[in-house]
Formats: sequence, C-alpha cells, structure tokens
Amino acid sequence: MNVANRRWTDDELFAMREQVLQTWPTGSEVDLRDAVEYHKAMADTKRFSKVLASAINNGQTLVQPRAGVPLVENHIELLRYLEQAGADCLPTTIDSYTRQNKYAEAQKGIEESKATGRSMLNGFPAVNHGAGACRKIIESVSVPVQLRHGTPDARLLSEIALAGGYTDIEGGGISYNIPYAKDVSLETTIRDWQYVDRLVGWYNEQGVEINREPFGPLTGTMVPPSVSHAIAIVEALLAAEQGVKFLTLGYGQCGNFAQDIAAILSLKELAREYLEKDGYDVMISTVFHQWMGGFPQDEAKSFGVIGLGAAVAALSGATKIITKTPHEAHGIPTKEANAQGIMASKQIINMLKGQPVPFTPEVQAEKEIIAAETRCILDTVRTMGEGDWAAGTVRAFAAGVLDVPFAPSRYNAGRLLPARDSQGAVRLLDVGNLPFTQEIRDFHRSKLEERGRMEGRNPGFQMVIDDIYAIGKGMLVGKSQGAKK
Amino acid sequence: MNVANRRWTDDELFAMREQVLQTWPTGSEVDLRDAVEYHKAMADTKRFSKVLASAINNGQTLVQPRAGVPLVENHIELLRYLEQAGADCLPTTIDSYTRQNKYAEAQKGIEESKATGRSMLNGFPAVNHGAGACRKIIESVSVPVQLRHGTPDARLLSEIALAGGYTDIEGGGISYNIPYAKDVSLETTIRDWQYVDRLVGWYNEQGVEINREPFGPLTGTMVPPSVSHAIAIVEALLAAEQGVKFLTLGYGQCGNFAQDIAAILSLKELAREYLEKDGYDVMISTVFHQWMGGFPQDEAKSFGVIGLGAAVAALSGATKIITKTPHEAHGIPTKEANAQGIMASKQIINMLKGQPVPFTPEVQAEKEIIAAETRCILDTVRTMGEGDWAAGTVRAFAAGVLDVPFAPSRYNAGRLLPARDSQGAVRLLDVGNLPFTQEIRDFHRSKLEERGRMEGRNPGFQMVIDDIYAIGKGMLVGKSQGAKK
Amino acid sequence: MATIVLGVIGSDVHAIGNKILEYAFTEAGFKVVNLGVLTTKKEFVQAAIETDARAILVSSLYGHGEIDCRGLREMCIEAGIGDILLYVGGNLVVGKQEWEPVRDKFLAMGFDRVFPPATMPDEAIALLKQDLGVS
Amino acid sequence: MATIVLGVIGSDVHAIGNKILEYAFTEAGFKVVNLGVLTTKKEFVQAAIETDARAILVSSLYGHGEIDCRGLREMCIEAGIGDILLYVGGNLVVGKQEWEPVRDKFLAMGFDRVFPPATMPDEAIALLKQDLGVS
Ligand code: B12
Ligand code: B12
Repeated sequence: MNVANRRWTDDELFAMREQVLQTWPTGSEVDLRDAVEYHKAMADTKRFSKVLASAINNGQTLVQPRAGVPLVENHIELLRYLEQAGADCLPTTIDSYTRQNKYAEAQKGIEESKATGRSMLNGFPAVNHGAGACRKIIESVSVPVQLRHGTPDARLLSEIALAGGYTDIEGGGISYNIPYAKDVSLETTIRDWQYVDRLVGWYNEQGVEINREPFGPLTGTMVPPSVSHAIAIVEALLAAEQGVKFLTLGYGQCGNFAQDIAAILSLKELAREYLEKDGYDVMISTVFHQWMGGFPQDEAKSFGVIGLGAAVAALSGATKIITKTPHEAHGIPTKEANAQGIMASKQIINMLKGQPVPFTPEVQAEKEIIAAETRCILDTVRTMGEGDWAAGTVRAFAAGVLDVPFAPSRYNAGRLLPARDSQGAVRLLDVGNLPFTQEIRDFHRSKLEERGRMEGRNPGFQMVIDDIYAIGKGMLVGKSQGAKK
Repeated sequence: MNVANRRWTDDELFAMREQVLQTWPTGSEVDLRDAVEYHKAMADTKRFSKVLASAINNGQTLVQPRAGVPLVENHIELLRYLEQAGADCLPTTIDSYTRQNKYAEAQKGIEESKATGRSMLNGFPAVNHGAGACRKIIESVSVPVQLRHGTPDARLLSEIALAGGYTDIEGGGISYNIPYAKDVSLETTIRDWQYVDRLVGWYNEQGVEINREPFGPLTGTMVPPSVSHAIAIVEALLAAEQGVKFLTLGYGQCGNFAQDIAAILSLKELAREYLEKDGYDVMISTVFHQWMGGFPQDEAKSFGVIGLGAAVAALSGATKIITKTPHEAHGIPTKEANAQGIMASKQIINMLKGQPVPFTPEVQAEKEIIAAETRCILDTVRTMGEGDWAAGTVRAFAAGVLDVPFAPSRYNAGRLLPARDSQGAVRLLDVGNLPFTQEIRDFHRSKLEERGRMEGRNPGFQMVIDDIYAIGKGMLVGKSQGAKK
Repeated sequence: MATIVLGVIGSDVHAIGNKILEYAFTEAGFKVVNLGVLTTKKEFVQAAIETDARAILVSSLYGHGEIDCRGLREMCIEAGIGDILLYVGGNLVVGKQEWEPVRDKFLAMGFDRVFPPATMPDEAIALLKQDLGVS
Repeated sequence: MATIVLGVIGSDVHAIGNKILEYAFTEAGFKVVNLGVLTTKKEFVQAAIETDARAILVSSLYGHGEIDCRGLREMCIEAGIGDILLYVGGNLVVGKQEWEPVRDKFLAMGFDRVFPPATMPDEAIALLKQDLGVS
C-alpha cells in the first residue's frame, strides 16, 4: 500500500465512511448533519479551539487530567468531580480493548464492570456506548472535553466522538502507532489518520472548529525533544493538509529544567516555521505532559514529580498541561487521587501565572540544539519522501531516520539509546541512523562522556537502565547499581 | 540599658552564666568541660558545620523539617522517622511556653501530655528535660540536629542544648524578638543573644564547631527580601563579633520566581561583603524556607505550595531548605505528614541536583534592586550607630529604618505596607521610614500602580489583605474581594 | 456601636490574623479594643470591664488553646460579666484534629461560638451582629 | 541454560519493562524467548512448547490483567505443559488495590508467583533460579 500526503476528496472520505460505520452497530447512529447542528448549538466555553485561543491570549496554562471509566454514569460523575477540582478542560480516556478495535472484549469489560461493581476496563469504551452517550457526557460538564486514547485505527471512534460533541481529538498516524502497536504498518495508520484529519477538516468546513493534538510524549521514556518534535511536526503537516486548522503540539517532560523549557519554546517556533513554509495557516498551541515515565511508588514523592512538572510547564508558557496523579505507579487513579493531581498542579500554575519564561543562556543553548537536530531530521524526511511527508515518514522509519526509543512497533528501528547527561538532560548514547551532523554527534558523545567521568564508569546500557529506574528511586540521573542513594 | 557591639570577655560571660544556670533546676547539670569532651567525641557526620560545608562543596541542597513533641521518647521516635524519610538534618522545635521562659507551664504541658497521651505542647520543652535528655536525642539519629525555637531569651535553652550535643542554634536578638515578642526591648534581646553567640564562640575556641542561624523569614508574611536580608546581616555581624565562625542565613519564599532566586544569590553575596568589610572570616551557608505564610486548607494544594518552594530552593542553590507539610494550615503535623513534606521536597531537589541556577535578566534585575535596598538600610543602620551595629539596630528600629511588616513587637514601627506586584513579587505600598532612594521608591510605586491598573483598583490595604489570603485561595496575587476565582 | 475586645491568648505571638480581624471588625462598625498577642485571660477580662465591651474575641493559633482558654468563662463570672459573649477561633488544638470534638470541647468551656481555621472575618461579623442584635 | 518465554499479555503495549526484563534475564544466563507486547495466551503456550521452555513470564501493566490471564494455566494443561512455571507481574488490576487479595486472585488462577509493581528483575531472577533449581 502506498500513502501520499495529499488532501482527500470528499468522495474518498465518504466512500470509506460507508465501511467504517459498519464495523460496530453504534456506527450507524452517526448522522453528520445532526452532528454539525449539535456542535453549532454548543457554547464557545465548551469548545477547545476557543478555550485554547483565550488561554494563549491570557498567557494561561490550562490544566487537564486523564480520566476514563467503563460506565457512562460513573464517567460523568468522575468528570464532574474533576471539573469541581479545578480542571480547565476534561478528557475521556478510552480503554485498551477499544484502542485495539476489540469492541467485543470491551463489551465483556462493560458487563463485568456492571456485574462486579468494579472497573474492569482501563478507560471509557466510547464506541460501544455510542454517540448518544457521548453527548450526555458533554452536556454534564461546562468545560471542553477531549478524546484521549492511543488507537492506531481511530476512524470509528472519531466518528462517534465528533458526533457525540467532542471538540478535540488526540492522536496521529505515527504517535498512535509506534508506541501503541506492534504489527501495524505506518502506511495503514497514516491513511487511517488522514481519514480522521479529513473528517475534522470537513467539520471545520461546516463551520465547526475541532482541535487536533498529536500525542507528543510517544513512549514517555527518555525521548529526546528533537525526536518527538520531528514527529509532532510531521503529524501537524499531515493534519493541516487534510484541512485541520487548530493543533496542539505536545511534549513529555524530560526532567532537565533548561531542556524542558527550551523544548516547549522551540516546539512552537519550529512547528510554525514548517507549517508556514508549506503554506498552512493553523492555530498552534502547546501541551506539556507531566513526567510520562515510571513514577515513584510513594504518593508524597509522586507529588514532588507532579510539582516539578507543573512549575516547569507554567514557566515554559505551555498552553496546557496534562496532569498525573499520586497513584500513577500503582494503577488508574481514584477520582480523589486524580483531583489531587489537578489541585497540586493548579496551585503551582496559579502561583506562577504572569511570571516570565526564565530565558537563561542554558535555555538558549538547548533551544539551538533542539532546533538544529529537529531540522536535520525533518529535512531528511522531506528529502526521502521527495517532498511528500507521508511517503517520507514511511521511508524514514524504515531507515531509522525517524526512530523512537523503547517503542514496541516492528516498524520502528529501535536503534536509539538515550541516557541522561550529568544534569539530567536526555542525550543519545547511540544516535542510530538519525541524520545528525558530526557536530551534533560529538555534542551528545561529549555530554555523556562527561557524565561517565563523573561517575567513573563507561556510558552503556546499564546507564540507560539506571536512568529508567531513577525517578522511582527518587532522582533524575540514575546512579550505578549498588551505588549508595 | 545600653548595648554595644563588642566581644564579651570570658569573665563577662561566666559571670552571667552563674545567674542564667540558676533559673531552672536543669541548669545546674550543665558542665562545660564535659560538654566539650562530649562534642569532641562526636562524628563529623553529626556536626552541622561539616555537613553544611560538604553540601556547599557538592552543590547540594539539604532537606530539614521542623519537628518537636513534648516527650523525649516520642521526640526520638519522631526524629528517627523523619531521618528514615530522607531528612538530611533534623530539628528540635521548642514549645511556646519554653520560648517565653515559662518553664512551670511547660512542665504542666509535659504532665498533661503524659496523662492524656496527646501532645499538649507545640514543641519539645528542652529546658525542662535537660541536657541528658538532649544527648539521648542526639545519639538516636545519625545526622546533625539543630535547636529551632523562637525564644527572645534563649540563654538557658542554648546552654542546655549545647551541653546536650546540639551543633546548631537558630535565632538572634532581632529575629527572635520582633516576630516573637510584644514587650521585650531590643537592648535586652541583643544582649541575651550576645550571650548565646559568645557561648558559641567559646565552644569554637575549644575546637568545637557550632553553627548559628538567624531566623530569616521573620513574620513569614510578605517581608521584602531587603528587609530580611538587612536583619540577617546585622545578626551575622553581631554573631561574628562574639566569635561565631559558621553562619547560615535564611530567607522565606516570597513566591515570585525571579525574586526568590535573586534573594538567595544576593543574601550570600551581601553577607560576605559586609562581614569581610568588618574583617570577619566566617563560613556562610544559606537556608531557603518554603512558604512561611498562611497555607491552603487542602492537602493536595499544600503539596503544590511545597513543590514550588522545593523547586525554587534547589534552583537557587540554597544550602538548605526548611520544609513545610500538607497539614500546615491545620496544626502541628503528624509524623507521617511531616515525612510527606520531606519526601515531596527531596524528590524535586534530587531531580534538580546539579542543574545550574537559572540566571535570567529578571533575576539580575531583582538582585540589583535587593542589593541596592539592603545597602541603603544597612549603611543607615551603621551611621545611626556611629559604626556600632548593636546601637545602630536599636536606633534604627526606633526610627523605622529597620521595620518588619505585621510584627507584634511594640519596638517595631510597623509602618511598612507590603503588597504584590502583578507578577507576585513583594513590593512596598508604603515604604514607611526605610531609607530608600527616590529611585527605589519610584520603582515600588510604579510596580504597584501597574498592578492597580491591571486590576482596575487603587492599591491600598484591601490589596494587602487579599494578598495575605491569596495562597489559601489557590493563587499568589490576591484578587479583589468578590472577584471571580 | 458595640465595643468588643480582641486578642491572642497565652504565649501565642501570631499577629497577622489579629491585625486583619481588628481591621475587619472596625470596618464593620465595631469599636475594637485590640490587646494584640501574648494576652492573658486576666487582661481580656479587665479590658472588657473597663471598656464595657459586649463580646470578647479570643484567638489561639499556636496549639496551646486548650490549656490557655480553660477558666476564662469562670473568670468572667467572678468579675461580674458572666454573660458576656465569648468567641474563640484559630488553630485551637495541637495537630490536625476532627473539628466537631474540638468545637464541643470549647463550647463546654463556656464559649458561645467556636471558629475553625480559615474562618473569614465576614462570617464572624455576621454572627456577632446577629448575637448582639445589631446591624 | 534454561529457556524462558517472556511477553506482555493481551492488548497491552507497555514495552519498557519488557525490554529490561529481556536484558536482565539474558544477562543472568537464561535463554529468553521474548514475544514482546500484545501477546495472546495462545502465543505464550505455543512458544513455550516450541522452545521447550521451563517457565512463562507474563507481564500485564495496563489493568486488564485479570481478564487477560484467566485460563492460561488451563490452556497449558490442555497443551500438555501443565506443570510449567507461570510467573506474572506488573500493574495487574485496575487501580491502586491492596496487594494481598490481588496476589491471591492470580495464585488461584494457577500462577506460581505473582509480583507487585516495581519488582526489580534481580528479585525475580533469584526466585526463578530457586524454583528451577539452577544457579
Ligand atoms: C510509560 C507508560 C506508558 C507509555 C508506554 C510506552 C510503551 N509502549 O512502552 C504510554 C504513554 C504509551 C502508555 C500508555 C498507556 N498506559 Co501506561 N504507563 C506508563 C508508566 C508511566 C510507566 C511504565 C514503565 O515503563 N515503567 C518502567 C518499567 C521499567 O517498569 P514496569 O513497566 O513496571 O515493569 C517492571 C516491573 O513491573 C516488573 N515486571 C513487569 N512485568 C513483570 C512480569 C514478571 C513475571 C516479573 C517478575 C516482573 C515484572 O519488572 C519490570 C522491569 O523492572 C506506567 C505508570 C508507572 N509505572 O509509573 C503507566 C501505566 C502502566 N499505564 C497505564 C495505562 C492505563 C495506560 C493506558 C491505557 C492509557 C491510560 N488510560 O492512561 C495506555 C495503554 C495502552 C495499551 N494498550 O497498553 C496504567 C495502568 C493502570 C492500571 N493497571 O490500573 C499505569 C499504571 C498508569 C496509571 N496509574 O494509570 N503508558
Ligand atoms: C505565619 C505563621 C507564623 C509566624 C507568625 C508571625 C507573627 N508574629 O504573626 C511565625 C513564623 C513567627 C510563627 C511562629 C510559630 N508558629 Co506559626 N504559623 C504561621 C502560619 C504559617 C500562618 C499564620 C497566619 O498568619 N495566617 C494568616 C492569617 C490571616 O490567618 P489566621 O492566623 O489563621 O487567622 C484567621 C482565622 O484563623 C480567623 N481567626 C483567628 N482567630 C480568630 C478568633 C475569632 C473569634 C474568629 C471569629 C476568627 C479567628 O480569622 C483570622 C483572619 O482571617 C500558620 C499556618 C497556617 N495557617 O498556614 C502557622 C501555625 C499557626 N504556627 C504554628 C506553630 C506551632 C508555631 C510555632 C510554635 C513554631 C513551630 N513549632 O512551628 C511558633 C509559635 C510562636 C508563638 N509563641 O506563638 C502552628 C500551630 C499548630 C497547632 N495549632 O497545632 C501552625 C498552624 C503551623 C503548623 N501547622 O504547625 N508562625
């Protein structure tokens, strides 16, 4: 199968819709005309694009949790509770069976949840519940609600969510494939997400603003900013081509203050640069994900991780932050724990409101290196695709020019070996096939050699493992095993 | 009574000791020769001066809680628990009767605590328990322990603590008077603290290093950095004159990122400048106090306040941080809540370890204004004392040249009216009699007028009140009453 | 308007809430006699007699409230102002404790109203006006 | 050395722990057949038969472990490898739950050992060596 970055015609979209809507009974309930009407009657305060725009204007950082439970009534109760706790926008996080399009298993989970009175699914199975149930959710709260999932093929899910009144959809053909699948080709997911983007574009053309958000953090574990930036920007370009007009680009906290702030600043700038270069006019906002890797077991320590993330997000000027909870290491949070993550984060964000970005020399240096690296990757992707970002992406992944650390997909080269330098910034021990200049390679090597010297050991895979475990052990930079705490 | 800044002779010290040790039976147990021996046998890892010195060398920020309960065994259990939670150094916080030298009432509190099985005192009554009990405490833990109190006349308390093996004493003739007393003259407290400092100096001369720490935050509520810096530096000079060789100077978080970082940087530099100018050779460390004003009622929000404080402390490079707890707004924390404050803070501090101070243009600007203001105050104090810091201090307070917002002492002019500017930095609505240049006065006025314009109201006392309540309501800068959250 | 006596009892030096209460009650029209921090029971009673006050507002923040406040009502009775209104507020006991038992303890000591931490002045002002039958 | 089969069960894509376990068990001398994420019960059993494995190590992080793991032991019995060692670990159920009941639930399903979140590989390696009588 071949995939190209060109806008689908309405005919192409509607031909495929026929099939998509048949894959589960609730699909047939989707009526686009009715959906557009429904959206047009909705208050602007419940529309993501509007709320994001006003946050950008006011220099505000919006607070959004993750949350989803199997049953509609419980999900509504949960969202109301989180709104009460101060969430500026809300999510509906989808369960993992739905993410794999296993609607029958999701149905089993719904029924077992009803029977046992316990959540047997790790999210809200929106397809099974259908668009009507979604509208109930949207109508139960007064802030915008976003679909958050991790679904390689989210065509039906998106149809139902949009008809259900959701105004923002997370995901993308790369970011919801490489970290979330093992055996699905990029051609397939890029095409399936072109569908979603085209559908969003179609809504936009009817005067219904829908925001889209590529999933920035990818595997959430030591992903260098330039790697996630390159992917976010490719997905932005692919979405813009299908007519998406509102985009939130994301980044998962790496832990080093300067690198994290530089990442948010450069993400915005680079995205604008590449979108403009290709002639797209899109509103860009940013989202900072609080620590996406393994959390400490202890709740107070988790509050520490959450607090640092909130502080850096606010200082970086990100438009939105996605919060974690003190239960992160253990399991899906209770609504109380989820609210605690919101409240702790929001306290910090409000305290830092209006304070300027700490633009230090270190931030400037990190910005430059991130920009240089991202351009190396993106420009190679374009060249490989002979100007076509979709074709380029497929070839770049095959060649390891796009490569995500620790990703499960067999379409990912998996050659990168990220490790932290002595100050905790994420660098690359092995740059794999990333098309970096010699200067950039030397920079990474020297940073990690410096750490090696300080720790009296050679940089290697044990360092990577130590870094993965580090936060759980109360630090950012992993100490060599056996070393004292 | 007159007071002068000149070193006491040993005779003067020992003559007064006679009286002091008689004020409560446990005083007679203090044997200096035995105390010196006891200290000399102590491991360096339990000595504050050594642990602080190594923290300075390693760029580490030590974590210390506040903690004290009425009964010896419980206090030991508490400290051990907090050490286990990760405290790098420990406190013994003294109860409020002892602080007012009301040992008989403290005794009643001890007995009622024993009888009811509940803590009836808000701290550890060290005088009543005596030096022997103190040594038990010191021997129960493996990190240094500091005496923390708030006692205008701490002569007996310090004798007992030092004989009991404590290696650090908090307080000073100004910082433990103005915020902690109503009717005690500065001559009295400066003289009583010269006693403590001379005693510490005497120990130093015997080869026993004892650290001293003026109480930086004062009333803990919107104290402008220059005001607390000036007082900390005067106390440092008074202590150094009596032979103190190790000093930790403190600052209570104001909430604005740049102002807080600038405050720690400038505190160190200004102290060194004034101490060197007067020919003292002293090791200087700094302590950052997490938010000292009113806390939010909610525990998760309190974790937010704690988290921001920890992040700023670590980034500022402070040598030590004093932690708060999620119970702050309610009452003396349980040991679990106290441990949570430590763990959340330490997680952040470890994550930021080794990362450079974010030296932004805003930090530079705040540093300059703090330094200019502090010099205005200090130079006037010296002039008023005709070169004598003690006499100068007494006269400066009488004239409102030294002045602490919201302090209970009638020796404090109480003319300052602090309020936050639009970014949350503490400025002065009324500079009272602070000897500021016109330029500095204009700076404060313009900053607050800017906020007034943004909020559409005239700066005034209601703004001050709103700011005091703000953190409790989840923000830093107070919104006008009735305004929406 | 009615005179009230205000102060922070015992060895307690927490001054900030006290300053705000003075301001707020004055703004609300009361004549406030503020004894400030470190005020003894005796000083409260004497000031109330001397100024013919209709209420005594006691603050205790530092945790010793339970010990410090015992006997205040009895002292008022002895001094002949046994039916004066007694309010108390702040962080009344040591530690984070359940509110109801704490309130009951102080009610049993003879206080007419007991206020938890974070009480806003407006609340207390409204209740005091109600209790005094003024507006 | 003994062969073991490793994988993440069901619709679960959490890959990081899996990669570390592969590395750690290999370093410890085991022959590791790593099926990676998104592995079905059937794939586990087939791989164990094909490679003559002595243990199956199942990970489940995402919360559906309870549904996904049911019947694995029975499937092994049917396939004629009924007494193969079965280990399971990760975030086995939805939400933060008390550990003992969770462990017992999985023991009852026929797992030989059940590991809580944050288990370090060394612990499991030591136990596996013990259970297999190797060193
Ligand atoms: C990184 C991460 C992700 C990444 C994964 C990237 C990838 N492809 O690998 C992304 C962002 C994609 C992701 C997605 C999701 N995640 Co996730 N994720 C995490 C997180 C933060 C860290 C996991 C990790 O890598 N840890 C580091 C490794 C080294 O540790 P480990 O995985 O625990 O494995 C170790 C031990 O558990 C043990 N172990 C594991 N298995 C076994 C087996 C045996 C036999 C033994 C002996 C030991 C053992 O050894 C391993 C090595 O030390 C955890 C929370 C946490 N732990 O802090 C949540 C978490 C696992 N995720 C969770 C969920 C729910 C999801 C999602 C459904 C999204 C959502 N609702 O939030 C999707 C699921 C997608 C899917 N279909 O599976 C939940 C599971 C909830 C539950 N059980 O109740 C968690 C616990 C977060 C939470 N509290 O909600 N996630
Ligand atoms: C600032 C502060 C200090 C400053 C005080 C400066 C000064 N001189 O004023 C300093 C640093 C000096 C200090 C010292 C101490 N403090 Co202090 N301090 C605080 C803190 C952080 C804020 C208090 C404050 O100003 N709040 C803002 C004002 C506006 O609110 P407020 O005081 O609560 O008053 C309002 C209401 O309570 C109500 N109210 C109060 N009284 C009354 C009465 C009536 C009738 C009514 C209707 C309403 C009412 O109205 C007020 C106005 O809105 C509180 C914790 C907190 N609240 O977050 C601890 C706190 C009060 N301190 C405490 C303690 C123990 C101490 C010390 C003993 C030191 C120690 N062990 O840590 C010493 C005591 C010294 C002494 N002898 O009193 C404890 C009390 C513990 C308890 N009850 O169990 C607290 C709760 C902290 C804690 N959790 O441990 N403290």
